[in-house]
Amino acid sequence: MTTTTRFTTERRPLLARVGRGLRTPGGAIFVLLAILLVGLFLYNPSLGDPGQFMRFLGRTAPILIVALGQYFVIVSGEIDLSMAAIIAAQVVLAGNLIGQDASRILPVVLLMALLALVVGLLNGVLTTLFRVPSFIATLGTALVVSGITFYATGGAPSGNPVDSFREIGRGGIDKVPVFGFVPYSTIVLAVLVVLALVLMRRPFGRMLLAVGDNARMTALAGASVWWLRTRAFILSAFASTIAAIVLVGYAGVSPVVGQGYQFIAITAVILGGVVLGGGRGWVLSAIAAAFALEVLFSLLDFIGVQSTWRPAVQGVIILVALGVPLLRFTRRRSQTLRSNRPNK
Amino acid sequence: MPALSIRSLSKSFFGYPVLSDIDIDLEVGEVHGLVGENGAGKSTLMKILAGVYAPDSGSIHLGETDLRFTHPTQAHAAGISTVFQEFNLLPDRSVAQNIYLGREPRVRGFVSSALMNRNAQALFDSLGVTTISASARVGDLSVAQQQIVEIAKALSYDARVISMDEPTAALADHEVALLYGIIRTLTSRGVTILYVSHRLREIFDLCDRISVLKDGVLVTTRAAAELDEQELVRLMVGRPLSTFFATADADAVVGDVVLSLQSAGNAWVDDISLELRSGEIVGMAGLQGAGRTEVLEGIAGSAPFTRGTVEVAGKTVRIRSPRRAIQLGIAHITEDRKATGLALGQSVLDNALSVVRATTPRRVGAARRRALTMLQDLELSARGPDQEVRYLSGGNQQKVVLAKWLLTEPRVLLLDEPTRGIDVGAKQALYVLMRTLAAAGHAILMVSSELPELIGMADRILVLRDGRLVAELPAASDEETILAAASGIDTGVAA
Amino acid sequence: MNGRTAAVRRTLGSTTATVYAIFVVVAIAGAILAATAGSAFFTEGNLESLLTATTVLGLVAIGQTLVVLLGSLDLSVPFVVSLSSVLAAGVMLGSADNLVAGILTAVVASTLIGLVNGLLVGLVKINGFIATLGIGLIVSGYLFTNYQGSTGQASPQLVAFGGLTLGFVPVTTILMFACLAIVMVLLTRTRTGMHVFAVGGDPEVARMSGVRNAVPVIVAHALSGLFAGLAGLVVVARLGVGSPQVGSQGGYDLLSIAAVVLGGAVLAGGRGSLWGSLGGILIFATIDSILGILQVNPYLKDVVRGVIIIVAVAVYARRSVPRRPARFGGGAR
Amino acid sequence: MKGKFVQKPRTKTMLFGVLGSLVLVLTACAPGSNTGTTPNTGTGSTASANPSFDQKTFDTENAQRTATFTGDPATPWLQYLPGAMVDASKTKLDHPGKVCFSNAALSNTWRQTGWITMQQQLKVLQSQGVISKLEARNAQDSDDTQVADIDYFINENNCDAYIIAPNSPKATAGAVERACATGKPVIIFDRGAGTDCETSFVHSVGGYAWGIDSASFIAANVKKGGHVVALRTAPGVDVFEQRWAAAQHIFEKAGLKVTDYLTGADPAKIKSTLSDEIAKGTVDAVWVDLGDQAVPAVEAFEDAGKPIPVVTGEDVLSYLRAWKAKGFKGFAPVYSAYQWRTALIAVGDLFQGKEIPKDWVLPQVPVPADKLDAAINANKGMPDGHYASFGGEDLPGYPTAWQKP
Repeated sequence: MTTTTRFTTERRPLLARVGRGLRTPGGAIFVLLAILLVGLFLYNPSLGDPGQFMRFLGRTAPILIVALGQYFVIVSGEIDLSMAAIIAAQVVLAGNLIGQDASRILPVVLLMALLALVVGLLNGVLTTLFRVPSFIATLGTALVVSGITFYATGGAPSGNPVDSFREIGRGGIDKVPVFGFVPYSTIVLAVLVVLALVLMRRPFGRMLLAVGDNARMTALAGASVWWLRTRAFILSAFASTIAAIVLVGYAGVSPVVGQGYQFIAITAVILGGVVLGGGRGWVLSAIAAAFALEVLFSLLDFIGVQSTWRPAVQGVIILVALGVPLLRFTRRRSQTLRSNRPNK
Repeated sequence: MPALSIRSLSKSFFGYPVLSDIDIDLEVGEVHGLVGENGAGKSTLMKILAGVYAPDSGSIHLGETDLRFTHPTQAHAAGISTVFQEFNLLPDRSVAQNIYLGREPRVRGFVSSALMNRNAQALFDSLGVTTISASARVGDLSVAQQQIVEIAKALSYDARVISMDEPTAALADHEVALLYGIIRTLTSRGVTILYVSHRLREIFDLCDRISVLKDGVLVTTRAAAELDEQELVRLMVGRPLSTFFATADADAVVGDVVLSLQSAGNAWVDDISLELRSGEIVGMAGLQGAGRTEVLEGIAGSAPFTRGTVEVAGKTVRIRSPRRAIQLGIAHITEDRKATGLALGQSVLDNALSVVRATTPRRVGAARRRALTMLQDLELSARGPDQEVRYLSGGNQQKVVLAKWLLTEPRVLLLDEPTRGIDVGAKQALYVLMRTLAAAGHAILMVSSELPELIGMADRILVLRDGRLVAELPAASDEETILAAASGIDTGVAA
Repeated sequence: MNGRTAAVRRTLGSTTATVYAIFVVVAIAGAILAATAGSAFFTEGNLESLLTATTVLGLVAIGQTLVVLLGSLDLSVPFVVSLSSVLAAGVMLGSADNLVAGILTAVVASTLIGLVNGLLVGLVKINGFIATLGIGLIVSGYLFTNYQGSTGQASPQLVAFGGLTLGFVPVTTILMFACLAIVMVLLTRTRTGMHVFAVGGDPEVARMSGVRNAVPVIVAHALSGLFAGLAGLVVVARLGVGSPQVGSQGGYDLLSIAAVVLGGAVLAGGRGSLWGSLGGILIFATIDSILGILQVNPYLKDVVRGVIIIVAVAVYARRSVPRRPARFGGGAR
Repeated sequence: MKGKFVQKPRTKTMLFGVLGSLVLVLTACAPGSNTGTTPNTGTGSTASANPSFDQKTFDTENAQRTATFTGDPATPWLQYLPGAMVDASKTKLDHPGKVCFSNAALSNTWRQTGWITMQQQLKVLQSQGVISKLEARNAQDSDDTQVADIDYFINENNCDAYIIAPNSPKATAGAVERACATGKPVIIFDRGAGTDCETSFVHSVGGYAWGIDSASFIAANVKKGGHVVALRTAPGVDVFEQRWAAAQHIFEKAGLKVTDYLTGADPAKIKSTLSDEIAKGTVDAVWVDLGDQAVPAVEAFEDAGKPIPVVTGEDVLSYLRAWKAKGFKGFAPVYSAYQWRTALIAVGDLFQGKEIPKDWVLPQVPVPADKLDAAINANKGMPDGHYASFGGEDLPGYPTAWQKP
């Protein structure tokens, strides 16, 4: 299809763009989210109270942050299966090294950052320079990291870090106008989302999309593809780490903390209209999708659906989110094929 | 009674006729040459025969039967096979497995590899080929051998008619001889060959009759004996060179050397020495696989030279990566827009800014502003800067590619088939633009398979053959001379 | 270069050969380490448990190999294993008469799930990773909702069968090898099997040659389900009961993929071998057994596994570098 | 132009037909489906609906809770209830014996504490020349692995005795019977083995007692009609099912309104679950079937700025310390961790020809408020994951062995 309208620099009216946006998967998710939220408020009016709602948002922060990290990797055309392992490792680090000594917070956090950097770098280099498929590379690093973590803790880590450190996951600012109570975790989330939005508008972000779309072209454009993707993995590792910090604050140390987060994150990112294989998708849609999932899950709890159905729901969502558009696509394609038949 | 007759066949894409009212008869057991310049419609005709495209009108008759294909397999079934330029082989599978893919011979319901290998071997024996083992892994074969496997595969469909598209493009001379042998064996068995090639010498070596296409129209079909090379070339070419091309204005100044290669080379080209001055447009001619693209890739650092020296603006440089080349002010507009030129899923603006973002992120702000005006100056027709480039026409996509490179303010522009797949209007615009760029002091090295284009645009024309520079011709040399030099036939004109 | 000599060179340096070389090295190292630990590695007892360990994962990996050869994945296997186990045990309820019914239920259900995977990947063209992840999650939801903890009771014959051994070789292992042989025949002696390689290698080439690409995709996924189901039956035979967690406990999804890749298969498809996958599993099983004998903390197993997978795949990746044919010498890049 | 095969809509509909029907078929009939109570469906769950509730066991354990045990209360790990004894004359060895230990897992703090105690006890028995070595295999919560481990021991055929801590009783029954068939002594501890071929079954009173202790405390401290939130770790694990079954029974008798959730012991899930409950209405008490779940529960109330109601836990220090620090109404039922050393002692006795109880029931003394300080002081310097009933005060490694993180 070719458009013949003359090129104009001014963009089309906001409303029109929003209208078109909402018809894309990445936009539709916001509609879905709105619907789910309405349902949530109906089943649990108490969440209508801003303070309560912010608390709710606050406790979903970790998974949203993880989804944010996964977004960078997926949009660059790769996948990161090491996030849960990193979360576990970081939670244990925080719990065991900080312990009850507040003075250790800074050094330990620095150490955690270092670990994130190393693992992210490793994932990236293995995938790009050593051409190990990211699925395998990150799976491998995940095995190594979690293996070491559980070895060090004998299998059942315990012992929470000092409360002052956990405040970031538990505490918040009270008596805020409009919101009432604002958990720190929501602030962390907000900051990260803004940073992500900025980053995706900066050259790095745009090139990341380009790499996911057409790596060869990006290389010929003078970008270093390996470093772009590696940075995506590093970002993902850092996201896991921040999620871990919030999580250890919110929930404390436990062997199962963060389990399965990466698959929820992947689900969310895909549900947010981000194409597996890269090059397509808006970071905010991914976040919205992650939040929509969390809302849906607690909605199911309120309705009284057995929590054991949760994975099934997740599965159906994945298949519908991917299946339906594809079905539409194949049908359209078959039509174009027919139009190419000899016309007589 | 002809083996295959094509009757008033027509096909057009997006309203542009590429074949109009073609009539060709292929006699049993003849080698029928099909020649013509790029865009003359050769490959479209082949794809129709192969069942890849369906014709808009006209018909194909195999003996009595009227053929109409909607899928390649039907063409095979009808006994028409095609050997395309790009191989349709699985490198990880054995030769026999490739040949019989989809038709593996079965004994009592089970595929018999033994039988398959035997058949394949028999096939090769019948072609007089001894160097290929049916059980060898295709990935381990040489290009020539793979080419032969392709032919064997085509033959294995009991093809009565086999059409070959530039089968020698990737072959060295001694390998070509092998191919000749095979073709003669085939014809001696009554197989008809439709042979497409730019290499006139091959055409004359092989073909009994020759059909000449020009701009989608059949010029003539004659016995090879009635023709000589000059005559054939004359038939192929001779398009009206009107004011279609933007000619250099008289006071255009050719400045000093910005790029020079001394006996540069790598795995694909060798001993390349050339000079490029600011303000001039240098054309590069050559046949398929002569190494034109490779020269550009060498300069642009995507397939770096491993020998010789490169100087940019008088300073010796080692260009090991595209990044380095770009920093040196070299822009490489690649041949395959979709694969290497654009990120189709990204917006016009994102594509236009991609190189600047990748190499000089600090300048993005300024570049964005310039990009918008530039895209307007290029008269891009698109909904706006946010539109995905996949929805633009070829010409407009090419404009985006140009914009993305011009935004880096390059000294040297390497253009690889810049007008491929874009409509006449866009071409015209592009020619004008190239002139203005040259006038503005850019140095342009342009590869094109469209000789009129080269002749019309270039201030001088370099000719490549088999990875080496074989001639440097002055502006406005005629197509005969160029073709002669490129295909290595001796017309006494070639340098 | 000449095709034949290249072929020879290739078999010598072939990935499968490498895999077994690694296996031998690991085994020898194991024997030595075990000896130093005052225990023996090549005892019938240890070999028996080593083979037992390879059986279940082996069955799963057979199916996984097929799917990976296509360039797809099957992440639903662990849940299919569990499902098959609970269905079988649930139907048998310890009675001899229900043996066949139980086996049939399990096998049919498992194959059906594999079939759905196949249809989603082959016809709807959903990415295999996503499709099987989705189906897997659905099945797991069904499992954890309807079953809590071990359930049902295997028929006595099945349990007896599970315990049978020829010398130190468990009959279930022999069954696994039988399946391996059958699939080997499928891959080398049937069109569908050969088309698995073709579609995995280059769908477009396959299509141009008249292959109906959906067929091998669907068949391979269905078989992957089937073999996961058989694995579930073996589990029931060993445990005597069905368990909704047994699959996820075994981590068969990632382990089988890891084994297949360690066996030299390329995730992109088209390249790989059953023998390679088997080698991969043997390597894992040997490592487990060694670390077990040495009483090393089991969590270190994962570390070793992770390192081995990464290193192996990195080495394989080095090997396969597609290059355009060079015309002139000295163009090494 | 890729002339793909045309997808007829028919194939699509067929496809989703298959999908749908499959789901239907599966959900319709679930052979051997053993769903007990349906979790988190509010009042929907009643004890009578709980298949794993067994009145007879309930009564026995209820009695055993308060029964008097044979032996010195100072060394509870040696105490037992009078009953059938095992003749040890056949099992007597004239040399130090090798013990093979198939361990279900070390994936929670209770098991880790017990495992340390066991290793310290081993040192003693080795120095006494009773046991030569202990070869242990960790099945990492996998039935299949544990069966393989047990079979490995049997195949290797160099064990003088087996200790088995089953992962899930039914699944390991077959393997345990094979172990019994070797004629060597087989000691089962912690969870049952779904068979009675073993030489002796070492365990503290049991899950029902645990549930009765904790639930009765809530019943006593929450007014009739009060709302109890019950946090369950995992379905199908007999220990937890028994605790829950008993508690559920008590709650029902006491006329309390119970909402139960499956949490997988994930603190994040626990906190969000409770936050929602708190948001929805009042929570008068929280009952947990595993100590680790208590602290996140308490935090949920703190974070919501609500007063902490009755929250039961277990004798894990993290809970005891939180209980003391925050001063809410708490109660710590105990599932004695020292049974890990008892299992080894049992083997030692058999090697020495000392008879042991066939069913070795160990005392199971909960920690009520008045014993809290004592329990905490007795375990100063121990990590949060440590259990007060570890029972290793007299062992050589005490206290350092239990203090490593």
